[in-house]
Amino acid sequence: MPRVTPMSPAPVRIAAAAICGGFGVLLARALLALPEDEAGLAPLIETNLEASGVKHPITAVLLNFRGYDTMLEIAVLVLATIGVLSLTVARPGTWAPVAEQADPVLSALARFLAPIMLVVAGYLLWAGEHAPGGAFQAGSVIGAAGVLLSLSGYARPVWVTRFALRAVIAGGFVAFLGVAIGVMSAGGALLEYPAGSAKTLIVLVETLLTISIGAILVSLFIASASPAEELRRRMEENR
Amino acid sequence: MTTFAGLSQTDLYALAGAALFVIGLYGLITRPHLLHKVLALNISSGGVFLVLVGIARRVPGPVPDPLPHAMVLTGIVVTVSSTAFALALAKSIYTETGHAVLEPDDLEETGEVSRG
Amino acid sequence: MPGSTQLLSAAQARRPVERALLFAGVWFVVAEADLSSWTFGVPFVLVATIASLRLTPAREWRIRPAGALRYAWFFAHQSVAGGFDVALRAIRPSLPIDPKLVCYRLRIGPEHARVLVADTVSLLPGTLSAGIEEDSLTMHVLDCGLPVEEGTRLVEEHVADLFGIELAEEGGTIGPCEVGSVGTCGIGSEGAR
Amino acid sequence: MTLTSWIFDIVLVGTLVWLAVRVLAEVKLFKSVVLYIAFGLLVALAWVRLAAPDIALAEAAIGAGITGALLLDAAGHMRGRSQPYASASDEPSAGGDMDA
Amino acid sequence: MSWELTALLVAVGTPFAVAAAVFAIGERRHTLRGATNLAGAALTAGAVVACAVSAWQRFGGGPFAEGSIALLDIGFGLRADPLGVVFAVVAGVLWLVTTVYAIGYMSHASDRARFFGFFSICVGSAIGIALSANLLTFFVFYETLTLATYPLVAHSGTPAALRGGRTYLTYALPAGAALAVGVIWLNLIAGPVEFAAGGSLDPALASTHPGSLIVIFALLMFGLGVKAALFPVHGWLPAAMVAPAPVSSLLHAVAVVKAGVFGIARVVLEVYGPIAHELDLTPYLAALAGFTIIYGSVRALAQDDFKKRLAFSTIAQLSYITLGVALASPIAIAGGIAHLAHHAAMKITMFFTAGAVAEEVKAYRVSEFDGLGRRMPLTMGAFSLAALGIVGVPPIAGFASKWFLGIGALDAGEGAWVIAVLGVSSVLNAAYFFPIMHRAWFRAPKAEWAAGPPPGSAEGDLRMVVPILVTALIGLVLGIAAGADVSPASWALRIGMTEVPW
Amino acid sequence: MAEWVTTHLPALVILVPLTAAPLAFLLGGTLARPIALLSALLSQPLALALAFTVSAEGGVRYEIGGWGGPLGIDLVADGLAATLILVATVVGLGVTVYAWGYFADRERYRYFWPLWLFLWASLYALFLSGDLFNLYVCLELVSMAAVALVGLSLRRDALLAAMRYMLAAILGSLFYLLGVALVYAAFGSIDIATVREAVRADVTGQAAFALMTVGLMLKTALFPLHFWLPPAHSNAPSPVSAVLSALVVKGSFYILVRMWVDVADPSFVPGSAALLGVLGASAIVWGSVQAMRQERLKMLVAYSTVAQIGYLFLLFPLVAGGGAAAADAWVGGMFHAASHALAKAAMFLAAGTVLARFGHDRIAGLGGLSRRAPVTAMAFALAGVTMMGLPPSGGFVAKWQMIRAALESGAWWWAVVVVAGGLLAAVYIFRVVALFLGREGAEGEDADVDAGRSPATMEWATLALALAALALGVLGQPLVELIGVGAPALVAGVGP
Amino acid sequence: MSVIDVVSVLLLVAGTFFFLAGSTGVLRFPDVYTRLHALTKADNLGLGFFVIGLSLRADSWVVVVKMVLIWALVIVAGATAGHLVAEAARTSGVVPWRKPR
Amino acid sequence: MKLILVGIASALLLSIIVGLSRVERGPTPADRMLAAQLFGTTGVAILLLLAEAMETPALRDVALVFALLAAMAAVAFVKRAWHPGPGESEKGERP
Repeated sequence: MPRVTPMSPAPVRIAAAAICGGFGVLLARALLALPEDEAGLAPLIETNLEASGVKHPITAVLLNFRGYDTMLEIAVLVLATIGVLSLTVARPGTWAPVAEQADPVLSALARFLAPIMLVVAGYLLWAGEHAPGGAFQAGSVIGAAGVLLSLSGYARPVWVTRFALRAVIAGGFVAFLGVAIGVMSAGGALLEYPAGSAKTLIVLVETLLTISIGAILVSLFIASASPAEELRRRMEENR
Repeated sequence: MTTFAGLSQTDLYALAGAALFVIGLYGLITRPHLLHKVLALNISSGGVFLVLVGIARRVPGPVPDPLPHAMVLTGIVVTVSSTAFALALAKSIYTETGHAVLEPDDLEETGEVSRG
Repeated sequence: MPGSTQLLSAAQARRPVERALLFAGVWFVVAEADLSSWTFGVPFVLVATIASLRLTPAREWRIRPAGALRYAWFFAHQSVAGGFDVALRAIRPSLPIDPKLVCYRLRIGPEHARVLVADTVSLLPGTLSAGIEEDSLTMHVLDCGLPVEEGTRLVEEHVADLFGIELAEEGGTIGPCEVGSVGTCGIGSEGAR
Repeated sequence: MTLTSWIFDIVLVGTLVWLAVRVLAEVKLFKSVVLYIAFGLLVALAWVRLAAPDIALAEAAIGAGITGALLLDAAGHMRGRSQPYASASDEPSAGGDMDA
Repeated sequence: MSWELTALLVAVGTPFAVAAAVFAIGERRHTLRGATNLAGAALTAGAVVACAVSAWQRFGGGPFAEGSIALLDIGFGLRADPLGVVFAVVAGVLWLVTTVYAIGYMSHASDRARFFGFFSICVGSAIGIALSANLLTFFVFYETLTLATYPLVAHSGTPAALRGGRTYLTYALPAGAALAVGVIWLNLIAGPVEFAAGGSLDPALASTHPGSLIVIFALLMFGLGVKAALFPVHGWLPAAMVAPAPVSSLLHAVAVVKAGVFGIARVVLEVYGPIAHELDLTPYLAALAGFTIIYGSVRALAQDDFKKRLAFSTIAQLSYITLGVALASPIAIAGGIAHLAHHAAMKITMFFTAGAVAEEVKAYRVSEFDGLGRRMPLTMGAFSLAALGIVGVPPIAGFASKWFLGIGALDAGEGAWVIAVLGVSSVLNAAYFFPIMHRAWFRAPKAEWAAGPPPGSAEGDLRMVVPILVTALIGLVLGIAAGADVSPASWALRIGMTEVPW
Repeated sequence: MAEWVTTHLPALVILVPLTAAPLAFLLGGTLARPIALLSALLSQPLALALAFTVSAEGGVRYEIGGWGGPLGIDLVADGLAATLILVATVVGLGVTVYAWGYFADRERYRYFWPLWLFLWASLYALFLSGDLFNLYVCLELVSMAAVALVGLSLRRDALLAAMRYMLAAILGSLFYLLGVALVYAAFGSIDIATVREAVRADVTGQAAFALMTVGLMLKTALFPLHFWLPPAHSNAPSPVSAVLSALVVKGSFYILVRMWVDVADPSFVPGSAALLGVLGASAIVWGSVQAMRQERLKMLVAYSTVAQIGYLFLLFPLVAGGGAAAADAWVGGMFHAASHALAKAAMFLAAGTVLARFGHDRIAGLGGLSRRAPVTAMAFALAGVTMMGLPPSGGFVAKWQMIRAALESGAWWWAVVVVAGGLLAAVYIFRVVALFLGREGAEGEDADVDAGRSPATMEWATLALALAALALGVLGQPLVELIGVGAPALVAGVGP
Repeated sequence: MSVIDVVSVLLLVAGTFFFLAGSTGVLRFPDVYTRLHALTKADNLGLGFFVIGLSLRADSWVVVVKMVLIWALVIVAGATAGHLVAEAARTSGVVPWRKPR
Repeated sequence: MKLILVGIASALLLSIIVGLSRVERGPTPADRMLAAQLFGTTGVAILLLLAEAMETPALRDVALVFALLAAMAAVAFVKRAWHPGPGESEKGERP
C-alpha cells in the first residue's frame, strides 16, 4: 500500500486557508504602507563603524554592537546540539566509529575537497573583517567538510575523546563568554572591548567561533543522522 | 529605486516573503507529516527573512541597512539549529512509533495503519 | 616503512611541502592575492595541509609535469567534444541515442588512478562511469555507435602518463556487466520498457 | 537594466513562491526535500539580488551543506520499513516505477 | 513590644505554631504531640485572657491594643477590642478543654498528626477572626477557617465523610467568594474598612451609594450566613456531623459557626452601624433569624440521630445571636453577644456528651439512650444541665441571654413577635431535649448498663469525662454569675451600650 | 569588589547560570549537579540585590558593549522585570534542589543539568532584555532548552509532546520575528525605549503588534492556542514540568505585557484588549473544565495551567482604561504571575514525587496520599489554595486586586470571571485533595507507610515552594511595592 | 561596446546554449543514466564558456584563476556526483533504457 | 551591457525552471536528485554573471561556496536517502 501523506480534512484546510489569507492580507497591507527611504539605524551604525574595530558593517553589528545577540545565538546552537545529543543518550553506539561502505570515488572527493574547504573557510573568516563573510559562514563550510567526511566513511578519529568533543562544541561559546566577561576587568561593561583591542578580540572570538560552529554542525549531523550500517549493527547486538 | 506597476524591487521581495510566510503557515497546519511540518517552518522563516532583507533595502543609497542583515544571519543560525533538532526529534518519533505524525488519527489518512 | 631508503624519506619529506604549496596557491587565488590575508592564510594553509596529510597519507605517487600537460590538453578537448556531443543529441528532435551499460576491464592498478579514470570518463563524449569494481569500470554509454573502448583506453593511458604508472598487459576491453547490465551493444535487448 | 532586472526578479520570485507551494503540496517526502533544496538555492539568488551577499553566503553554505544533508537523511530515515526498499511502493524507491 | 501586643500576637500565633509543630512531629510520637498541643492551648488561653484584661483596662479609655502589617492598601491588623475578646476567650479557653478531651477521644484513631494540626489551625483562625481589626483580616482568617475545617470534616476518609466534606465545601466556597466580592467592593467604595464600635462607614455613603451598599450587605450576609447556618444556607451543618466529636464540639458548636454569627455582628454593628438601619436592612435579617430559630427547632424534633438533633439545635440557637444583633437595641445586642458565650459552653458540653456516649457505649441515636443515665451518670448529668440551660431554665446560662433578648426586643419596639418566637422556641427546645433526658434517666436500661459504670473506671476515659464536667460547670457558673462585673453577660451589656450610640 | 558587583549586577544575574550551563555540559555527570546547585545559590543574593537596587533607584539600565540603545543592546530592569527574576530565582532554587534528588543517579538524564541551566539563564536574559530582537533570541533559547527538556525521558509520549511543543514554539517565534521586522520598518528601531518614543498606530505598527501578539499567545498557550501545552507539560520530567508551567509561559507573557502596557497601550489596536480578555476568560473556563475531566494528575495540573494563564490575560482589558483600576490590575496580574509560578511549581513537583514513588499518577489511584506521603500531599493542597485564590495566599492577593480593578472600572463581568474561575479551580483541586484524605487504598500501595520514601530534598523543596506561595499572601507587601517600581505610565496611576 | 565585450557576450551566449541544452537533455532523455550524461557534460562545458567569457572582462588575472578554480571544483563535483548517482541507481536496480529495436 | 548580462542570467534562470520539471516528473529519486545537481552548476554560473553585472566581487565567493558544496546533496542522497533505511530496527531497543 503506498504510503502517502495527504492534506488534512477539508474543514481544517478551509479554516487554515482563511487564517493564512487573513495574515497574508494583513502583511501585504503593512508592507505596502511602509514609508519609502526610512534610514533605520543604518546611519548610526555607519557613524560608529570606525570605533567597532572592523570595517564590515555586518560584522561590526554581529560581533560588537550586538555581540550579545550573537553570543546568545551561539548558545542556541550549543543548546540544539545538547538537545540532539540528549536524544541519542539511549543509543550509546552513535558515537562509536562508523565505517560506512567506502566508495573510492566518494572517498577521493572527500579527501580532495575537505582541505580545500578548510582553506576557503579560513578565507571567509578573514574576509569577514572587511567584506561579506565571517565566523558563521566559515563555520558552515567547515561543518560541510565534516559532513562530507562523515558521509564518506571517515568516522570520528579515535583521539577525539568525548570530552574533547564537548569541549569543542561548547568551546566557542565559552570563549566568547570568557572574552565578554574578561573585558569587564578593563573597567568597561560586558562585551565592551577596550579601546584599541577591539579588532584583536573580535578576530580571536570569530576564529574560535568558526571552529566551534563547524564542530557543532558536524555533531548535529552525526549525532542526529542515523547511518544504516550502524543501526543494523545495533539491531544485531540487541538480538 | 525603479518601480513597476507601483511596486519597487523591495516591495516585490518583501511581498514574496509575506507569501512564503503564509504558505509555510498553511503547510504547517494542513500537512500531517512531521517532515513536511519542518519544511513548512523553514519556508516560513525564509519568508520572514525575505521581509527583513526587503526592509533593509529601503535605506537611501546602494548599501542596504546592515542591521536587518545581521538579524537575518542570526535568524538563519537559529533556524538551522531548530531544524536539526526538530529533525532529530522527528526521527526519534519515527523510530519509536513507526510513523512520523503527531496525531494517531492522521495515520489512517497516511495509510500507515495498514502496515503489518 | 621498514628499511626505507634515503630516497623514500626525501619523497615523504617533500610531500607536505608540495601539499602546503598547493593550498597556499589556493589561498592566494581565493584571497585574490591580498597580501594582508596571510596572517590568516598561513595557519589555515597549515591546518589544511595537516588535514590533507591525515586524510591522504603520503603515498608513492606523484604527478609528472609533462604528463599533466598532456592529460590537460586531452581532457580539455575531449570534454569540449563531450559537451558538444551531448548537447547536440539533447536538442536534436530525433533524440539520437542508443544507450547501454558496459564493463571495461581496467588495466590501471592504483586506486587514485582508477578514480581519476572514472571521473575523466564521465566527461568524455558518450560515457559515464557508473561504478568501480575490483578490476573493472562500469560505464553507461550514450550511443553504441561511439568508439567507447578506444576512448577509455586513451583515458587510461593519459592517466597512466600523468602519474607515471605502468599499465597492465591484460584488459582494456569492453565486456558485459553482471549487475543490472544488459550486455554489450547489440547483445541482449531486454530494455526497461 | 531595469526591465531585464524586473524580468529576472519576477521570474525568481515567482519560482520561489511556486516552489514553496510545491514543496508543501507534494505528497512524496523525498520529492518535497529535493524541491526544498532547490528552493534554498534560489533563495540564495534572491539574497544576491537584494544586495545581501553575507546572507547569500550563509544560505549557500547552510542550505547546500548541513540542511540539505539533514533533510535527505531524515527523508531516508522515515521511509517505510516493513517493505523491502526496492519493492517500488515507497519514496524514495528504485527502478520499478519508471516513467509510463 | 508591649505586653498587650505580645499577648495579641501570642493568642493568634500560638495555634498556628502548634499546628506547624504537630505536622513536624509526625504521626508516631503521641506523647510529644499531646504535650505540645496542651502547652500551646494553655499558652493561648492565657494570652486571650491577657487580651481580655487589656481590653477591660482600656474600655472607655484609650485605644485598644493593636498591631498590623501592611498589605496592599489595607494591611492586616489585630486588635483586642471588647467584642473580639469575648469570642477569643470563648474559643481560646474552650480549646484548652477540648484538647484534653480530644487527646482522650482520639487515642485509638489514625492520622492524629493531621487531625491535631488542622484543629489547631482552626482554632487559630477563630481567634484571628475574633481579634481582627479590619474586614480584610477578618476575611483572611475566615477563609483559612473554611479551608482548615475541610480536612477535619472529611477526617475519617469514609465515603460518608468525604460526602460531608463535599457538602460543606459546596456551601462554604461560594459563600467565601460572595464574601470576597463584598469585602473588595466595600473597600473600593469606602476605603479600608476598619471595625469600630458604632459602625465605621461614613454615614454619607448611605445616600451616595445606597444600591451598592445593599448589594454588598446581601453578599456579606450570604457569605457569613452560611457559617452562621442561617436558613436557607444551613444545610451543610447537619451533613458535617460526620466529623469526629471534638470537631463537632469545638468547631460546630464554637469556632466555625460562631465565626459566622460573630462576623454578622461585626458587619452589622461595627461596619454598617446606623447605615444598616437607614437602609432598612436589619428587619430582614431579624426576620430571617426568627424564622431560622423556629425552623431549626422544628427540624431538631424530628431527628433521631443524636448529633443531628444537636446540629439543628445549633442552627436555631445561633440565630438567637443574629436576632439580637439585628434588633440593634443595646440590650438585645447584649443578649446576642452573651448567648455567643453561653451557648458555646452549653453546646460544647452536649457534643462532648455525644462523643463520649458514642465512644463508650456505641450509642448514636436518641432511641438507643434508654437508661443511659445509669451507665454514665456524670456524663448524662452534665448533659442534662446543659440542656436545661438551652431551654432557658434559670439560673443556667441560657436563661440570661434569653432574658436580655426579650428585654432588648421590647426596647427596640419589636417586642411582640420576638417574645413569641422566644417562647415557641423554648417550648420546642424542651420538646426535643426532655425526651432525651427522660429516656436516659427514667427508661429501663439495657441489661449490661444496669450495674452502672464498669468498675475501676469512671465511665470511660477520664480525659473525656473531666472536660464534660468542666464545661457543664462553666455553663452553670456563667448563668449564676451573670450579674458579676466580669461575666460575659455584663461584658456584653457594656458592649451593647457602646455599639448603639445613635 | 562589591562595587564591581553592583555596577554589573544585571549582567551578573544572567552570567552566573549562563557560565554554569556550558560548564555543566563540559564537566559532565558527577560535577554537573554541584555546579547547578552552586549557580542556584549564587543567583539568590544576586537576584535579591537586583530587586533592592531596582527599588532604590527606580530601575536599572545596563549598556552591553558600552554602546547604549538603540545601537547596542541594553539590559533593563524595572519593578516588573525584577519581580519575575526574583520569582524565577526562587522557583529555580526549588527545582534545582528537587532535581538533585529526582535525577539522583540517572545517567540518561545527564543532559538535564546543562539544559536546565541554559533555560534558567535565558529566562533571566529574557526578563532583562531591553531590545526586541534580543528578546527573539532569548525566546528561541528558552524554547530550545524547554523542548529538549520535555523530550528528555525519550518516552514516546514525551517525544510527541516535545515535537508538538517545538513546532508551536518555532511558529510563535516566527510570528514574533515578523512583528519585530515590521516594528523596525515602521519605527526605525528595535530598542524598546526608542520604540516607545516612536510608536504610532499606523497600519504597519498595528500589523506588527498583531503579529507579535499572535506569536506570543501561541508561546504562552493562550486558549485556543494552548493545544501544545498539556501534553508537553504533563509528559516532561516533573522538575521540567514545574519550570515550564511556572516560568517559561511567563516569559512570553512578559513580552506581551511589555508590548501592550509598556511600549504601547491596548488602544493601539482597537478591540485587542477586549479580545485578549475574552480569550483569557475562555481559557479559565475551558482549562478548568478540562482539568476536572483528566484522569492523570499531571494532566490535571497542566490543564490548570491553561486556566491560570487565562487570568494573566484579564490584565489587558483591566489596564486598558488606565487610572486606579489599571494600577490595581497591574499589581494583581503580576502578583498572579508570581504566586502561580510558585504554586504551580509545587504542584508539579508534588505530582513528580507521586509519579516517582508509585510509578503512576492516575488520580483514581491516589487515595490516602496524605497518609502515605503527608508532606507531598500537604504541599499539593497548599499550592491548591493559591490556585483557588483563597486567602491567605498569593493567589488571593492577586484575585483581590483583579476583582477590585474590575469593579473599579465598572467592568464587573471580569470580576465574575475571576470568582467563577476560583470556584472552578476549587472543583478540580478538591477532587484530588478529597482523595488524599480518603481511605481507599491506592494501587501500588505499600502496606508500610514509610516504605519507599522519596528523597527529603524532593518533598521539602516542594513544600517550601507551596509555603512560599502561601506566604506571598501575608508577607507580599514588598513584592507589591516592587511591582510598582518604575511601572509603565499607563498603570502607574494611583498605585496602591 | 568594445570587441572584448562582443566576444565575451558571444561566449556567454554560447555557454547559455549549453546550459539550456543540458536542461533540455535532462528533460528529454529517457532514463536517469542518459540524463546524467547531459548534466555532467553539457553544464560543465557551459560553465567553461562562462568562465572564459567573464575572464575577458575581469579586472585582474587572479580573479580569472579564481573563476577557473571554481570551474574546476564544479567539474570535480559534477563528475563525482554523476558517478555516485549512476552507481546508486545501478546497484538499486534501475534498469537502463534501451532503444526499442 | 549589464542589461545583456542580466538577460543572460534570466535565461539561465529559465534553464533552472526547465530542470525543475524533472524534479516534478521523477520518476526515480535519482532523477529528482540530479535535477537539483543541475541547479548547483547553473547557480554558480548565475552568481559569476551577477558578480560582474552587479559589480559585487563577493558574489564570486558565494559561487565558490556553491561549487565547493555542489556535490554535498548528491552524496547525502546516495549515502543516506537512497539506501536501505534504518526502518528495520525494532521497537524496544531503548530501555
